[in-house]
Amino acid sequence: MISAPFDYVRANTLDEALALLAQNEDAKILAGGHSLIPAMKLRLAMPPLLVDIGRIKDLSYIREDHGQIQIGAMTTHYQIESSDLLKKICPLLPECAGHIGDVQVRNKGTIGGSVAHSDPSGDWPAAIIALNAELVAVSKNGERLVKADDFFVDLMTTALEAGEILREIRINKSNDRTGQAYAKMHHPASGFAVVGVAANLTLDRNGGCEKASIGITGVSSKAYRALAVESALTGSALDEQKIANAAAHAADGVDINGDLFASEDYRRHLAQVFTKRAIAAATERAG
Amino acid sequence: MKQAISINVNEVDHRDEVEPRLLLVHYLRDLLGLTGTHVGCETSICGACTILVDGQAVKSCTMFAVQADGANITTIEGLATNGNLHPMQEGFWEKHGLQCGYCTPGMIIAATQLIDRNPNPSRDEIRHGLEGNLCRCTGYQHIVEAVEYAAKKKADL
Amino acid sequence: MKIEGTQELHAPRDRVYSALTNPGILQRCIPGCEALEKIGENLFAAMLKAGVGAIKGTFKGEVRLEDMRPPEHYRIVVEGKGGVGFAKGSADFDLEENDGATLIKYSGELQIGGTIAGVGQRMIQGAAKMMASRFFAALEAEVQRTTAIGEADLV
Amino acid sequence: MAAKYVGKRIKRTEDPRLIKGLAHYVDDVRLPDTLHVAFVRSIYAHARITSIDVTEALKAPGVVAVYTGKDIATTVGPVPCAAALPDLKIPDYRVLATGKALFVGHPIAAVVATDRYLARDAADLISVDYEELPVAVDVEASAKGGPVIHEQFGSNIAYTLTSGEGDIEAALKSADHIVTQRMVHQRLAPVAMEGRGVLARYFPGEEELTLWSSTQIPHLMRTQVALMIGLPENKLRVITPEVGGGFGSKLNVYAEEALLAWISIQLGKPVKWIESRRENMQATIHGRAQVGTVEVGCKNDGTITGLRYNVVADLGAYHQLLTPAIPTLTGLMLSGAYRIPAIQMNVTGVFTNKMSTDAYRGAGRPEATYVVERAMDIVAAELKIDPVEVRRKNFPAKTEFPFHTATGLDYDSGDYEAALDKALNLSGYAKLRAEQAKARAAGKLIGIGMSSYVEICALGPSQAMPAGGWESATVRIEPTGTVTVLTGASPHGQGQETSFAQIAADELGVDLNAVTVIHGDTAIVQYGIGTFGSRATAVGGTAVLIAIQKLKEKAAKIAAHVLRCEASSLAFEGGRYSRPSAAAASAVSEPDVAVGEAPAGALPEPDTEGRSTLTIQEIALIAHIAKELPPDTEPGLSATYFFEPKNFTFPFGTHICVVEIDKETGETKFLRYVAVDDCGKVINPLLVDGQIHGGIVQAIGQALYEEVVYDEQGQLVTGELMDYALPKASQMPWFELDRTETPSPVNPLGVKGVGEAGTIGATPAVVNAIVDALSPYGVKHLDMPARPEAVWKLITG
Repeated sequence: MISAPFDYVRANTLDEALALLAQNEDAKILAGGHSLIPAMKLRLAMPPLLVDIGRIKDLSYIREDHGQIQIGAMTTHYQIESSDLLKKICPLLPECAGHIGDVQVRNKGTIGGSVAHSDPSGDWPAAIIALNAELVAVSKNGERLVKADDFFVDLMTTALEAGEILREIRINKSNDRTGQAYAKMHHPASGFAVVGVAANLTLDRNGGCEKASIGITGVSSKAYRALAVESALTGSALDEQKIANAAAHAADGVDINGDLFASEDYRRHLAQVFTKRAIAAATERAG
Repeated sequence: MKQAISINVNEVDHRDEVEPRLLLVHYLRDLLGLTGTHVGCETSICGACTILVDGQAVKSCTMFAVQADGANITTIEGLATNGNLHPMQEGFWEKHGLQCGYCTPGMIIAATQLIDRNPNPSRDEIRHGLEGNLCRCTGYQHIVEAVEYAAKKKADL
Repeated sequence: MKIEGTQELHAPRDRVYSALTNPGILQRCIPGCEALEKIGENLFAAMLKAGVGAIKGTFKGEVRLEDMRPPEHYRIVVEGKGGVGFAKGSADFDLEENDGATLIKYSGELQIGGTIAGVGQRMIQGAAKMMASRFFAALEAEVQRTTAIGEADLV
Repeated sequence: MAAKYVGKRIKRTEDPRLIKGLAHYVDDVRLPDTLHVAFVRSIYAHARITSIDVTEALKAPGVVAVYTGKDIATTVGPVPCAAALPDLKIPDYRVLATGKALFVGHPIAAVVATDRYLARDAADLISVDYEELPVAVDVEASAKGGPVIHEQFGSNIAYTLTSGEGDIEAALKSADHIVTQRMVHQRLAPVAMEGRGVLARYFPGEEELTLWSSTQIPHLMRTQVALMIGLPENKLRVITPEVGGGFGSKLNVYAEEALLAWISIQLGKPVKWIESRRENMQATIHGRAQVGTVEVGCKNDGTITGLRYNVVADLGAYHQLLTPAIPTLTGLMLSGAYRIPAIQMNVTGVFTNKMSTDAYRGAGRPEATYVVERAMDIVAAELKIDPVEVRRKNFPAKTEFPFHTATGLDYDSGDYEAALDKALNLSGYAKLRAEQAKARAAGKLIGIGMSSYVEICALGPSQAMPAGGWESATVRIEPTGTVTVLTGASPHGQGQETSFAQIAADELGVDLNAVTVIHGDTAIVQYGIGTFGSRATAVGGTAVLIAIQKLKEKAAKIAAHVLRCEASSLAFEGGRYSRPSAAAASAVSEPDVAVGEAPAGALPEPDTEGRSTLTIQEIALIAHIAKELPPDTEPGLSATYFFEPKNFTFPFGTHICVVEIDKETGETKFLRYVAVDDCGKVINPLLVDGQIHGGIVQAIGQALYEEVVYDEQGQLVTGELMDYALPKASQMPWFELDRTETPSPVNPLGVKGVGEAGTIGATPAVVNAIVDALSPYGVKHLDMPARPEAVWKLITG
């Protein structure tokens, strides 16, 4: 399987990449390449120009700054999976990273590439939503912040506009009463999420649920926030029954997609099951 | 348009002009003649093409050669040192971790990284650590034993 | 694969019907349709650049309108072929008046072949839905625009 | 023979080159000026090709030639089908589609260019116009009517066949119960990790062609390709370099192999084609694909009175080498491990607009075993008897062998109860059932499944085979004492370079390292049949053994001559012939042939003066120097033997597995997997374990994950490994293996074969376990693969 010909430029700086992108409407950004390159080899994607941003040094970092976690777009899944800092302050990210593809994919694939590609069964979008992340989009005209809820627009379609590059993902650090978990059914062949649920809960001092944030991937054309689940959780102590009742709303109002492996009905059911599991695990960790 | 690349493979420097679309695996196989790295699928699933790029296991069929410009690469041909098999190669031999041998180079490379990162893996960790590599012959059990053998051997060294 | 749904457009039924059968409007509504040229009675040659995200394909084919019963029903048949495979779809549109607005019930079949069928299986339903929603969003805009500017300006 | 090597866990001699990445598969063979071929394949399942425009492609950079159906219609013969069945309809299967395309992936045009990238680019420039035709996809519907694929046959039915013995009607009538179950054996893809690949090089001066192909059958391919392209067979050399897995998928002669050979002749240059995974999914044979209904009659005590299996077999659009014959193997194995007085199979082979089915690991026998072993569990459930007891009740006793079945076979040897008991013990069956009861009470879904299988191996007697069922071997001892074994079997991962060397080293009393096993080159190796049907060791290994015995007869004669005694009085021990009186003193070191030093003359001079013993390697030197030979003795020391087995062999065993089903998701998890297999005498336990492991995993693949899916328009929707799920390491259980060893009387090695046992035995064990787990919900059967959704639906009703 052989890609169609294309031109390739390795950008040394973000500005250089942005300039190239501005000049070439059909240019594609190459990050880790694990979504784009298979599509190119199958000739489902035939961009005339690839702008490789994979080596831009200052796009690969994990840092904490004034209560905010900042992750450079070119940080690999493995860097996140193995980050001691994140394991401590935002364990959902390493946990979610560990569910992506396989070891080799995690070594090369980047969070920015995945999020910008926005595969409907990708893992990151669920976590990004659950963590109420903000995404920093940069273009020739400057930077703008996009909230996770506004970022995922439709099937493989994000709020990134032509000429924009995702530069950074920002997450506000949570307090020590926060519990997080990612629960997923892996597709047996591709490893993609048949359903993936990221839960991020903060309990109040009495053990009640102060804040719940649930992101779900794999179910619909894009990852979404399970609002009905969140509101059913918020404000009360979480026991098994409460969690199950809330999780039953996991796919409320969602346009569910079916495929060969999982029909719409089954996916709806799985969304509920894995929501329940993610919340239960997160609750446990918060306690 | 062809682009100049400079890549160190198995401790030998190479400079070539390549089309941007040339896959790294084809560069290794067709230009450098290092045919130990195999191609088993085209969708980054099977792992037969696994090599080490700057010490990290990656699938060389999902990478263009131009992306590896300046990188240090280890392929299966470069794993043995001074004619001595790498403990992982030994493990695969001792434990019958291969049959047709096609997935083996990628499997061995992935497994070496596995024990580098986790020197004393459980069987479950070995199995999960190799989920990016498919083998259609062995049923994996002997591969798990091979990795255990290599981990122990490496620890004893 | 079956596709069906209901879509409400905020325009009277005859206006929606005429928009739905107007090649100029159809070209602007069918996602990625770059050309739609009349080659026969209710038959058009089409050129589509369709895709989602990085996945893109160019399709050449035909659009045919059948079973036309203004203003309540017609069928649209779209066939296209390109490097990534082929797509064939037909959809029956039933238009109902709904308090000054129009309710479109559509139900159709989509068939794909070639590379997109062999590797795109898990995305197809989502892609079809996205195409449909883009189509109707564009159609809504068109009927609003034509309502505003009057029938005479229809192209 | 002294067993220094046979029976031992010897690590493989073929491994060093493989683990160093220095082995050569077809794509690793590099020839200067090689041209590369890319195919344009049908994107429709059934379509008339109305025009093909190659103009643009011919103008593309690097393109040397483009070929379409009209170029080969009269010059390259059809893809061969070797199966012979009464009234079999055989369509004309050209190497490029002529007129109609009959399945997605059907080759339509071949582009030849100076590199593979350019060939691929040019393929995109070929424009094919199609007129779509209605498709025949569903096998049961296609048997009844609908669009006809091959108009000349009037229907899609390729053949119908009834097999079996006994009065089935009477047998079913005499039963107290009749259980009936429809079963689907889904279509599978073999997915050898190395796809197919061909390199053809024509030598215009010599008018000779060398074909490197990733195949299991180099000699049969030579014959068939020679016939297809009209080249004298002795001008065609087929070489199988390293083969990256076959599983039956390379037991074939494919369109691309003959086409590449032909193109190389046309262009006078080497041409290469390496299959992509997409092509592999589309255009390499598939397996299984049967839909059948089994009826089993049984008495109240569990005694089976008869079994009938009515089945439609999905053959695909064309016959490959053995396509129509595969379901007939199902008919042969329907007695399973049991005494069943009357058996009948009615099979209808049906053409559909899909890739051909053919031999995939097990080839027809997994289907039979699945039918029988599922049926045993269904009978047990119907009668409320433990599945163990139903099986035990119907086993033939070990004293009843050879055991004649109502499928017309004579099982060579067996002790089915011993294997069952061993598996029950190893698994702690009684305890497992107790634990299961406890777990069930706690609301857990635990299932225990078993399968007591028999399979048919060592294919086989020539009478039962389309192209000879023997195997050949030549054994030579070279002047310097190294042993060369040429085997007609063509292993591709099974390890015969080691196991045959073990046989040879023991039989000759030489060091294992002195033996080299050569295979897979028709210019070097005498004609052979190949590696498939778990035959290589039982048939090919026996050929090696007997060839050595022949060689030793001659060696003994020479030894007797040199040592001046009667051949019959010589002792042979540790590779050394001794005069009767010297036998005791044979420990005394005598000079061996020098190795690693070039002799002054053409050959080292044997020093035979006053010797009382001679090694067989020295005798080889004597035989080549030929100065001290007995009168009328041919110089040299080699022997060739073509072994014709008198019967198949019938390995057997019992597998027991324990699964837990996630009640909420329907996912299946393994808790235990126990396998007790009997493959007769074991040459190398390490390799046998490996075969069992791999076989079980492929069986689990069928039970849980794998399915080739065509949609209703005949589009292949599982076209890549992203959708077609191969088992992964993390999904597989730890296998607890044991063995019983019942030698086969069919061959002097006593071996039976093991290549397919796991695949045949394990599938029903897994499905039986799942059904057992779901039995609290009244579930009696579930079709494969047991995807979580299907299981979930059964749980939720």
